[in-house]
Amino acid sequence: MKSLYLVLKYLAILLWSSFVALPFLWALTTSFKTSNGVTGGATYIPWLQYEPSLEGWKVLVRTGGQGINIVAPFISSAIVTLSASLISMVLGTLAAYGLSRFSYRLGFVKNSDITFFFIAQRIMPPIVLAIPFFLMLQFLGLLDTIPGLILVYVALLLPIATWVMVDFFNNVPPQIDEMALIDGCNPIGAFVRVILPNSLPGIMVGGLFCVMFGWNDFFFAFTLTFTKTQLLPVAVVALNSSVTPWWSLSASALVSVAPLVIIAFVVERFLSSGNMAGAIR
Amino acid sequence: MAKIELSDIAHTYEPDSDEPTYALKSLNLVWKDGGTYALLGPSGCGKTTMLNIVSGLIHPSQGKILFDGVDFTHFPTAKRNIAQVFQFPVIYTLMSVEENLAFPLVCRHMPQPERTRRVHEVAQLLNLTDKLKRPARKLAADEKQLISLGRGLVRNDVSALLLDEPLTVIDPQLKFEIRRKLKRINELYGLTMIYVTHDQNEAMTFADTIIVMSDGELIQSGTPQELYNRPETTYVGYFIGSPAMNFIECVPADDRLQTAGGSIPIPSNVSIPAGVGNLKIGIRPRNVKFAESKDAMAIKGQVNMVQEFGNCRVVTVRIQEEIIRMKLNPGTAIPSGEVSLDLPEDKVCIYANDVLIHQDR
Amino acid sequence: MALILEHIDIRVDDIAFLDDVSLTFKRGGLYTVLGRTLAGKTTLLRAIAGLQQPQKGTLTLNGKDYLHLPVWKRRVAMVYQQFINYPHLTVLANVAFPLRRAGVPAEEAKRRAMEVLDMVGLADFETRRPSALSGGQQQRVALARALVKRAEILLLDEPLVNLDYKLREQLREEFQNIFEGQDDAIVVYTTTEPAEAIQLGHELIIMDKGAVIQKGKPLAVFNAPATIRCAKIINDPPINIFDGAIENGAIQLQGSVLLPIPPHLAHLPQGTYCFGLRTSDLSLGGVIGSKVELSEISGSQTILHLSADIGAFILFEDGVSQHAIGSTVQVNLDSDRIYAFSPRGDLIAAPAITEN
Amino acid sequence: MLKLKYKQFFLLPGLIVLVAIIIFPLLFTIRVSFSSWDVVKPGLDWFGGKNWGRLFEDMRFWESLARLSLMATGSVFIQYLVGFGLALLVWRNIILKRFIRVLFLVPMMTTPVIMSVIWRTILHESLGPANDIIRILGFEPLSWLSTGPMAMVSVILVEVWQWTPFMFLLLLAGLMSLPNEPYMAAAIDGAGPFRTFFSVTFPLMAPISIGAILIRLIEASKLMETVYVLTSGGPGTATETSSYYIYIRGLRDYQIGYAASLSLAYLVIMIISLTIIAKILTRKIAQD
Repeated sequence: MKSLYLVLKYLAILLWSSFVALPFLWALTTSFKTSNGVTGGATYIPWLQYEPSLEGWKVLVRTGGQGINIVAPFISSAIVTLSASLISMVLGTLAAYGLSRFSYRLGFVKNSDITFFFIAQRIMPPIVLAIPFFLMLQFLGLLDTIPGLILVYVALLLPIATWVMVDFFNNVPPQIDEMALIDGCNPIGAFVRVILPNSLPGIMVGGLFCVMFGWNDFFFAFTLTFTKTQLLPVAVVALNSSVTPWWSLSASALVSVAPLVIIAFVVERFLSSGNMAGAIR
Repeated sequence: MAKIELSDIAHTYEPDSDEPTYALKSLNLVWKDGGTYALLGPSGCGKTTMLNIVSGLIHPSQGKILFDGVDFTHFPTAKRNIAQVFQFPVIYTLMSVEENLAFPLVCRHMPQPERTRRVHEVAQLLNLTDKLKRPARKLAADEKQLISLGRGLVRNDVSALLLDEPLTVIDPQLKFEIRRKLKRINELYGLTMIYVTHDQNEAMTFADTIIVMSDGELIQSGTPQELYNRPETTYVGYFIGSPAMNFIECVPADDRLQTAGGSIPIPSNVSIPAGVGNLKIGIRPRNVKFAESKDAMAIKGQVNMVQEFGNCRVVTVRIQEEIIRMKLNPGTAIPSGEVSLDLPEDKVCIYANDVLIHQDR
Repeated sequence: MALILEHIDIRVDDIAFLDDVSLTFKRGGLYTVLGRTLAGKTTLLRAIAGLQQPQKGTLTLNGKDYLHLPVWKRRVAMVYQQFINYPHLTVLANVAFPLRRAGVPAEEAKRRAMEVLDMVGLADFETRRPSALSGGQQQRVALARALVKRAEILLLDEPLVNLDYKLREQLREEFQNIFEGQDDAIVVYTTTEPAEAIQLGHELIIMDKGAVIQKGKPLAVFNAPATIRCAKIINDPPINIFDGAIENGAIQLQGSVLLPIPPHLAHLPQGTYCFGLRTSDLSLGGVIGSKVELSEISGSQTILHLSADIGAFILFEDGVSQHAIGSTVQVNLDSDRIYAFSPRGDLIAAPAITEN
Repeated sequence: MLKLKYKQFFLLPGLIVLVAIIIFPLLFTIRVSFSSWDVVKPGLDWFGGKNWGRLFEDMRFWESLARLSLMATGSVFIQYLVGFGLALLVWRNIILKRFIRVLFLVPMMTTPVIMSVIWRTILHESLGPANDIIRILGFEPLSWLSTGPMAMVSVILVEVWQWTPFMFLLLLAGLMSLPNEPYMAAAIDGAGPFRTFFSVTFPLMAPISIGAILIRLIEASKLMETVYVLTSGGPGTATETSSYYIYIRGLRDYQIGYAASLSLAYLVIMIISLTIIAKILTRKIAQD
């Protein structure tokens, strides 16, 4: 019985791994194809089934008419995601520490209600915010600008940062900051000197979540930008609707997905350790 | 019921490192069927490792474990007829008390009527009868601990009950109740019981044989009296009894033992082997008395501290660099100035290089 | 210098953690607070440290109002039950932390920290992280950090409860020597173990359900507990209580057991009483028959749990003897050592303190 | 008293920013939902409850809601089963543990809309590898994106590929935080693998499972990007979700007023249904 269980186990893992790898491998082979590699039906192995060419990749960096110029959107995506994540993590960590350590009372609203208010933003479907943000940015004259998008992304990422950090701080025993108070730090001193240095794991998970949700957002970028600024996801989807050949489509897709996949390999240790469980409870 | 033998058992948690630290150094041990044993020692002395080897949760790096002569070393836990109670009460959260107690029998596909009979019998013993239908997780910590104890008792194939510091989370007043039930169970079922603890009072009150361990080594195994009156090494003398046994350096001087503050006669039935180094006199604080007569040769010292404990009074007497503690009844008068001490011959143990010199029978 | 608490009340959703507590702590005094779990001991320390704000009452140190002073402005040091240290700092940095916050230059802070580390026996651990140390060592680091500040008030909240039995005994001895040296501070030490409270304390305070039910010299409190509740808390195992009465010249217990009236109870009027007798004040070989519920041997003593018409009680016997469960045993109650409590539980008469 | 000053220092900055960015625009939308703002007459006027009236008869909105709940619960349920199964497999004694965990983690990190672009080429009926593999295995090729039910299956397939790793990660982290004693006790009681799972693992994992399911349900209720790229709501309106329908009304037909009322209705429905589900599930843990 034991060996059957093992065979089934590794078969299931193999099956799921191939299912996970399918889109990446397919996009990779397609990105080196030319038209005859595509139109004749699915082909997989370069040199054997089709003549590979770098055309798909070269077009990415060629500016002007025929080129797709993936570089500009890549940079704007990076700027917007990183700055929004930084702002959200700073505000989120402070708010989370406050919610975890102090009891706030505005009328009948208590701590848990405020924490729920932060988390409830995640329940808000993006479409509900699309119209108000559209009108707000129009009013502020920030439509189709990087700062406008950063402002919107802070609204998107701040609840995530706060949620992860509140749960992290709830697992740090309060006696540690009490000890710092007794040793002569005021609450801010206790936070900076004692809590922050021990919060690296939480900050890593929170920061990672912000970058992930920021980099991967399409909807807000799509509805709130037109010509001047364009983020990566919007650029790639624009190629998709126009009659762009599959190879440059696949190449641009792989390029925009690569950064976070690389981060996944680097940071796997943090994600699968206790913090994740902490981040959820 | 089974006789449990540990032959040449040792274990390390770093099998592949070149010089692994051994959580359990090589030892041999026999547990008689139906006996109550306590594994006593500070945390990290290997007592839990030994318990997990008996229960099969750890396979020892070397050595064999035999139940009634049958080698069980590589048997899985389920096949060994043992039951275990853990430090924190473990119950199946979705089940009622009755289902919890019946669970091991369900796993062993025992027919229903037999199962219910055994469950009710054990519930009656642990007076959980009126709580059988209630969800197990709603009970107090001590009742949950009784449930996990009951899961061992319902089975007809259990020969040894392992208890890993079971009373740590129980309120002091309820500990007595559980200890009473454990003793009743031992008498009723004749179960061998192995009880791990770092608290010597619990070990002394529970077990008829105590195994003192330190750094993965078995130091001494004996009845509470033997450990109290005749500790095998100075470590056991220090570890058992509160406050610890007194030890004073001494040198043999013809038929007496000369210490820094005086001397005492060598106990009649003890022969000091010639040329042995590092001799010590060991005596329990309760057995040291103030000497009535002014015996010139008696050990003398200065009283330097008196501690009150309510039900007893501990006097610390300084003899040059060493001290002797005396445990006296409350309110016992303490002479002032220099005091001379009487160390009754039958209460004195002599140690050479920290090991007891046995009396020649 | 004196720390004075007057009518302090702390309630959290109508559970009284501190119920009208008034206490005075004098400089150089070593106060032990004895009480069962949830008696309000920790809340008392947190109120003094400023971590918890009382709803009512005043707290003054040398006349200066302490209540409205924030925690970091009070010259207080505290040691928690769970050996709290700063995980990211080395042992030395941990102990020097409060000095650095008080503006002491790095060099001098390091020197004083090393001095105190040596005092608690951790001199050669200064570069280690607390997590790499054993429980006992971590608690020593926490103690060192509390001592280095030379604070006016030193609070210890059951510091030994999470340690091994033998380690507790050893550290208790060390604590006693260290506290002797703190003659210009107020030391408040909470515990659930009577022996520890009596051994360490110059002054003993007994707390139950948030209220201070007795205070005084440890031995005086031990010998004359104010109520049955105090008597039960101060004795381990708790004192035996027998309901009975004094009638026509004798002490009558249930099951028509008669005892001669001892001299220290002679003046008591007839009436119903609760009689108290410590476990060590009963002995075998008397006139009262009783059934052995359980007998436990602990090295030099035998503990007998007995039941009889007069009620269930525990007997401590010096020396070791075997008794099968269920067998009957004759017991003698030493009437000279009997306490008399009123039916409501207040102490009426206590046996004389014998100086034999 | 004094601590108050520090208390505000921590919470207020974050709270003010969030309220400013979210609440003001939301209030503005409520105002807009009572106006007839559209491409013909942009601007705020007072239109009374007509938008809301129209909404109740707008069958296309209610159908899109039904489709959404079908696809969302379907994909979350599959994600839970597959995620939990994989977590159980990878939890103990497994070779290449680190590599497999990262591989299982990667899909979650990718941009959903970009992976949908890739999936669109995979599910292409004649040129895509999906049908090619099916043909090799000897089955009839499937009309992935051209028939209603199959389009829904395709959307669920992509969602399962994208978000099962999230569920896998939460549940794996949960499994790794479980205490060891219950398993030792079950082993001693003689419980086999299945009985151990149902009597120890599953009950202990209940809180975390429910947390994970709730989070995924919240995310799945926003289903829009995959539909936009993969099927653009097609064929016809077979895979149109509420978000997508509101997107069409609001940002393509530019009926701002009506779209505002649609999005508010959608928000209220989401909050009510998710809180009800949350209450049911958490009461189930508390009770069992």
